[in-house]
Amino acid sequence: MQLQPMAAEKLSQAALPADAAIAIDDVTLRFVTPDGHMMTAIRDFTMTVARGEFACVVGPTGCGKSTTLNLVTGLLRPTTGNVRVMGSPVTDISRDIGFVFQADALFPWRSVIDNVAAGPLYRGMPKAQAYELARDWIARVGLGRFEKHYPHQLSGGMRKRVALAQTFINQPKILLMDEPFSALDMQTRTAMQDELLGLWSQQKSSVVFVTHDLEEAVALADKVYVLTAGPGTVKSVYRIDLPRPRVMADIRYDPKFVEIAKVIWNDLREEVQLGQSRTLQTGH
Amino acid sequence: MQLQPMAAEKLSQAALPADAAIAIDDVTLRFVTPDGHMMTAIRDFTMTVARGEFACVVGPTGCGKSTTLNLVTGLLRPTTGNVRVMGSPVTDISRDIGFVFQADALFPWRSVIDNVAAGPLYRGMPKAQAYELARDWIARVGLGRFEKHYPHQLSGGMRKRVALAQTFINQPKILLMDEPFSALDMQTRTAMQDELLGLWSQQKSSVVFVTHDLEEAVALADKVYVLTAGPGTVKSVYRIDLPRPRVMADIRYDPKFVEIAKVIWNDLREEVQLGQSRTLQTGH
Amino acid sequence: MTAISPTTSQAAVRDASIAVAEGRAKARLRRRHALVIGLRLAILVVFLGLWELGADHNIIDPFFFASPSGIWDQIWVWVTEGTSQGPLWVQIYVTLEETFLGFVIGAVGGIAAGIILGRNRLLADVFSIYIKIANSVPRVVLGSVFIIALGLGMASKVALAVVMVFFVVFANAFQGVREADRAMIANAQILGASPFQITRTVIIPSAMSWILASLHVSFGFALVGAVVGEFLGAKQGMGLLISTAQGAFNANGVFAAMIILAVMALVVEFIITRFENYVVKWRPAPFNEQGT
Amino acid sequence: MTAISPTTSQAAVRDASIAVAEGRAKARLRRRHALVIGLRLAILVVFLGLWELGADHNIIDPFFFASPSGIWDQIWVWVTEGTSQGPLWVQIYVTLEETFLGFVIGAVGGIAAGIILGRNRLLADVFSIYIKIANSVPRVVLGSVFIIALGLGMASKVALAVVMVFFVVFANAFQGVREADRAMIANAQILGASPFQITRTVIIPSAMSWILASLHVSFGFALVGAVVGEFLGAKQGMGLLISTAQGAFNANGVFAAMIILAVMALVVEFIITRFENYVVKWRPAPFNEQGT
Amino acid sequence: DKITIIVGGMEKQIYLPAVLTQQLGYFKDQGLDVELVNSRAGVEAENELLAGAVQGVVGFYDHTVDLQSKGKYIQSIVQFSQAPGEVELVSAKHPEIKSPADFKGATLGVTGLGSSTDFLSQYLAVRNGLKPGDYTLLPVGAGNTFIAAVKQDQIQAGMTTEPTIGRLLKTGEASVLVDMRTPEKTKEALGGPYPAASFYVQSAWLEDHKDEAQKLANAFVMTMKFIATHSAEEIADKMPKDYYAGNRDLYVQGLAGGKAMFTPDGRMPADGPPTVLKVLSTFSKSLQGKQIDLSKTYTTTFVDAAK
Ligand SMILES: Nc1ncnc2c1ncn2[C@@H]1O[C@H](COP(=O)(O)OP(=O)(O)OP(=O)(O)O)[C@@H](O)[C@H]1O
Ligand SMILES: Nc1ncnc2c1ncn2[C@@H]1O[C@H](COP(=O)(O)OP(=O)(O)OP(=O)(O)O)[C@@H](O)[C@H]1O
Ligand SMILES: [Mg+2]
Ligand SMILES: [Mg+2]
Repeated sequence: MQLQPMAAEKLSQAALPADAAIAIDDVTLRFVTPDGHMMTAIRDFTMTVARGEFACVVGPTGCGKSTTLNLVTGLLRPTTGNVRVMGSPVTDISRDIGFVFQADALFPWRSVIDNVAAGPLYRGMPKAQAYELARDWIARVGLGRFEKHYPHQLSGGMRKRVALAQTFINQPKILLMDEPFSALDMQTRTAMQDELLGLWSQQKSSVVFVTHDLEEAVALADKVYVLTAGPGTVKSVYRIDLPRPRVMADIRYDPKFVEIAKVIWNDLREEVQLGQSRTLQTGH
Repeated sequence: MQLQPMAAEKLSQAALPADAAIAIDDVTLRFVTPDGHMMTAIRDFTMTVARGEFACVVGPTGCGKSTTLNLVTGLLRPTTGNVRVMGSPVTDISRDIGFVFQADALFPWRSVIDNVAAGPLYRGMPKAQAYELARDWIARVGLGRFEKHYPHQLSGGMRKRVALAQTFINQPKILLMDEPFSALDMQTRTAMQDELLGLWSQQKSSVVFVTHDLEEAVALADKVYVLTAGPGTVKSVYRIDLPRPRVMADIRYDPKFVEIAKVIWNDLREEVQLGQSRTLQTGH
Repeated sequence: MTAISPTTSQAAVRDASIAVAEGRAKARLRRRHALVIGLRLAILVVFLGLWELGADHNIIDPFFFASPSGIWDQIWVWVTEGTSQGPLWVQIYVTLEETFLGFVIGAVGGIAAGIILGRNRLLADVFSIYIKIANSVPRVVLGSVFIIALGLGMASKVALAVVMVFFVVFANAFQGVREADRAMIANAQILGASPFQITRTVIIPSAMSWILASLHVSFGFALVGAVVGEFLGAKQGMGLLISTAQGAFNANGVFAAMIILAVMALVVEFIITRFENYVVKWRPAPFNEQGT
Repeated sequence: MTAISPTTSQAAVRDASIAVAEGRAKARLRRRHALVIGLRLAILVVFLGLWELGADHNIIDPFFFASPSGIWDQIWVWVTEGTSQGPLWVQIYVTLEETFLGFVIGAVGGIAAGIILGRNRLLADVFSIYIKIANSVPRVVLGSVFIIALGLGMASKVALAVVMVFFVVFANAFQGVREADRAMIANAQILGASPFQITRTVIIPSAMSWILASLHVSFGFALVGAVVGEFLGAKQGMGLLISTAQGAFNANGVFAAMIILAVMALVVEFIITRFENYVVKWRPAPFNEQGT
Repeated sequence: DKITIIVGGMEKQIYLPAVLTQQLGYFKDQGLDVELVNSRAGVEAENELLAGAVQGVVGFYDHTVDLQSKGKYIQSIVQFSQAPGEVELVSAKHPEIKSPADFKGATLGVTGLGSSTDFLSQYLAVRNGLKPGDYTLLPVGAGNTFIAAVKQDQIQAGMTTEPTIGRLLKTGEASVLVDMRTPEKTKEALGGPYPAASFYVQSAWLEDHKDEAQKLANAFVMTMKFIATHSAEEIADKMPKDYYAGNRDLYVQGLAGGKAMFTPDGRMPADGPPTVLKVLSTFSKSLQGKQIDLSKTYTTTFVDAAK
């Protein structure tokens, strides 16, 4: 284990602890490509998220970040290797999980409030209570005036906020988020980040957060995973030792933050350049 | 006209020049909300983009940025006011326009190369030539290995890059882009920005570029429009006088850039906070 | 105060011009509605006119193909004097009752079967072949089998209407379920929905436009089923009316009965369309028809 | 060299375990296929067995409902000795020809009408009411009208098959066009597509699963139309075979002919499914069935 | 309680006594609650009768013979007509056909294969020296489709009933070749009377319902007497208007021409059944090699007892 004298501690992947919230153990996943060949999306992938830990995943586009999240939910099954959630193998979709999809997955025939109330209603909460809770969350994401709107009547950023409220309202033990804030302006994004950190610390949930914004990753995470260009595997893991609670509006000006970000950035850039040169070689 | 002693010159909206590439003149657009009322999406909106000009639009989420682009394409019609493109009123969808949609609009039944070649083929280019061109553009966006893949077999960022290639290949005179790079990692994004600037300067096209990333806006634009929180209208317009050609990787460290960004940022922050407090008031 | 006055007047101008624009949009809508009605009537009048003329000049033999005036006379007689089987409305009622029962049973069965097989791959693989076999059985032959099995009463006509409706609705419900967006299903699953909840809140709404499309066409089919059933054997109903008229070389009677059937179908169609508009009110309008 | 060796062996281990996993997946697929075939056969055997038993013990009166063994004997006689109207294959050929022509004409017409009306709101508003009226006309009555207008030859049977197919295909094609994603249409427009190109490259592909769903059910309907037409008057064909068998109280003959029709339908169904798989190969598999 | 009777086409003149009885109120007079159901396909009617869903059928007598060959016993208890009421028409386009002997090479229209018209047509041909195979049979149904087939020259001659006959004669598109609407002419054509329209019931039912059968017979016999003693005009007046909505004159004319086929008292002519058996057994495959007991196909007991 290579210890580094600063906040960004590069970790080697140790043996998997048995009580991890999420444990992806040496997973390989292959897809069938259109010409009938197999394409490896992720390879020899190992990742652990302890209970209550906040992990961010960064990596070049198409490296397998969304695929990794889908493995945790059980929407995809590994070709080889194991995925365990809360200690037991993933067989079906767990009710403990919350997942903010990268693409839009709202129900277009339900208004904003019906979309947000869906989770509690599915889980058997009485109607009045569910709607009250939903109204509360809608206000928290700043859409109070749009309760009755249908998704197609909202802007891209507003839809994303509905999706966030829809997931947060369930207060999931495990929270998976796939670039949740990329469609938001800086101010709204900061507010949502604070909301997320609040939920996380209060719920003691385990979070896997995929983002392209390295600063966001460093600002939020306990641990940052840097993936290699596809087929994705873990290149390095950094432990972020910035003190908590963190205030999103200020943390960027913390010199320690800047230093950490720079280290990871260099690591990541190397990888992205590698990925690009590779596609350029094979691009005709 | 309030002239400022630095690169970010705040412009007042002058009379519309007759030869502007895009001229939105005092437009108001209202939608019917689910409860049957009318909702004003944008109000008294005036905007001009000269030929060969690069305009960026920033503003809080849901303020009407996408709506504005839709007005220019003719997909939406103003309730009152006029929209002129290349001097003539918008009646139908113009062939001179290229539009990168905020949401996914690829053809799912076409492979990457068929998607990218669609534009030239629609415009009557011979098949062989169109496919050669398409292959070229696919390589430029770094997807050489994925020519035969269908959209659902790509990651979110890869799909966005296909959409970029699909639009760029037509070399449109007027280029409208709605948060085109928000799903891309920093490195790919920089490469795409360079690609865009190259296309723009070589084609002398006029660009309207919507983004949440103020730094991106300042780095790219001749002119930055800051919109007010919905109902959207133009709050202020800044002329960015940074020298061209600009190199995306370096421009952020230019002290002039930092100064401009700060000025606009303060202007924008005010607006976003206003928008947030307003939704919080009306949120129950 | 002077600083505010220009803004106020500007806002007033804007509001006025919005009002004008909206008024114009409404007028356009009204004009379009009038145009549609006008065109429909024009087509009807031209069609009937040509028919009548053709019949008058024996280009279209009214003995075989009736004539609009003759049909109108026949309907008038039926309305005022009743038919040989009793009052006209009783015939309509009988047929409508059979049709309606058949339609409801067939549609509910088709939707249920479509959803169950659409949600369960194994069941689909095993049973769809038998559904296809059943669909290739000629309905007229089925009619005789039903009459033997169920008698000449209402049951056999209802059964015939059911088998006309079932397959169309089934095919669409099945495919509609299959087409449901996988991301949306995954989202519901993760939000905690049980398979039944997914079916109710994701699958059925997304298959709804498929199901509705099939309902539109299948009410007509149910009507056909009931009439064919009455044709094969009945004591009342529109089918018997047609059969009698055919036997008596009364082409006007045959066509008059068909027109009554068409009106029945249109009324129900109108109700289905109402229901549809209610159910899919969440749907985005196409671009260019949005805003005002 | 020693530095490389562990990596190589690790990769080899991975590749081996992938091969094992893929082999297991293939075996699973094979087992599933066998299960489906087995279940289908089981159902068939149980069904026929119960039928035969019921017939033997006169619970199901074979005079009305035939019996599997009797049906089999009848088919055997037809195959070996021919039918009273000539060799069996001629009857099959005649009916198949009528069905096929009717199916193609009806489907093409339905798709064309669906696309044209689906793309043009005014035409849709004006004409859809007339299509609905036409759909409520009982097909059996239409059958005699066709015989009068087109004669007793093939044309009237084809026409009857056409009207059975047209409405189902039309309804689905129309709705399929309406459901096409508006963002995708807008994108094509902006990329420079003419209205015709949009129809060809956006509308038709997105309506394809709608159209295919209707084709599945409507081939059976075309068959029904052709048979009913032959029922009303013909020199040859499966419908005449049924009608003759019915007239002679030969229940075995009626059911035997229906089974031959079912086999015809299944063969064509198989071809349509092949075509479908080819056309929609771009479609994502549902989650959980992806990867290997 | 209720008695349901299927009529193989209520508007057909050959089955006219059924509806006429209802119209005259004779069923009610007998204290019967009778319900008439229309079914144009004869097979449907027989199947219903055999399945026990209805008590009686008004249809052609020859079905009783045919069904006996299949082990099903039904009996005619009132005989409506002693002639088939069928006419072999010849198309005006084919004046060369002057008798059934000229059918060689022609296509003959029949209502359906295996129907009475099928057997009668073939019998006419064979009686005139032709062999099966010299001519072709084409099932064209009755009514409009028959007329269309004549017009389109798809059949050169064909057998049908009123009102199709009247219609074709009136337009001059066909003329009568063999008339089987009166007992005399039928005898001439077939060599004996041919009992056709009749009221029949299942033999098993008859065993247990002698009383109802008698009442039904009473009603029908009264109707037969009414027909015999009234003019075509007067009979037509009693019928529902829809039955002649096409053309009343034609209806009356047809009735006047065909009234003679009805029996005056509902009794089976003694030499009728053998003629039927002769015709059927020549052509019907199902009858070949079967022993038919004609006495089980009809009974005159009830007619005899009718007051
Ligand atoms: N259904 C599929 N069939 C074939 N290949 C697939 C499929 N789904 C994903 N892939 C491939 O798997 C790889 C990883 O995709 P994934 O969506 O996980 O990337 P990502 O890291 O989330 O990228 P982004 O940041 O752009 O969202 C990509 O190369 C993609 O082409
Ligand atoms: N079809 C519609 N019906 C009603 N309201 C609509 C409709 N489309 C958009 N709106 C409203 O118009 C406003 C502007 O939407 P728009 O999509 O232009 O926002 P935006 O600036 O692009 O936001 P974002 O940055 O989140 O993409 C929003 O308040 C939205 O609710
Ligand atoms: Mg992704
Ligand atoms: Mg937008």
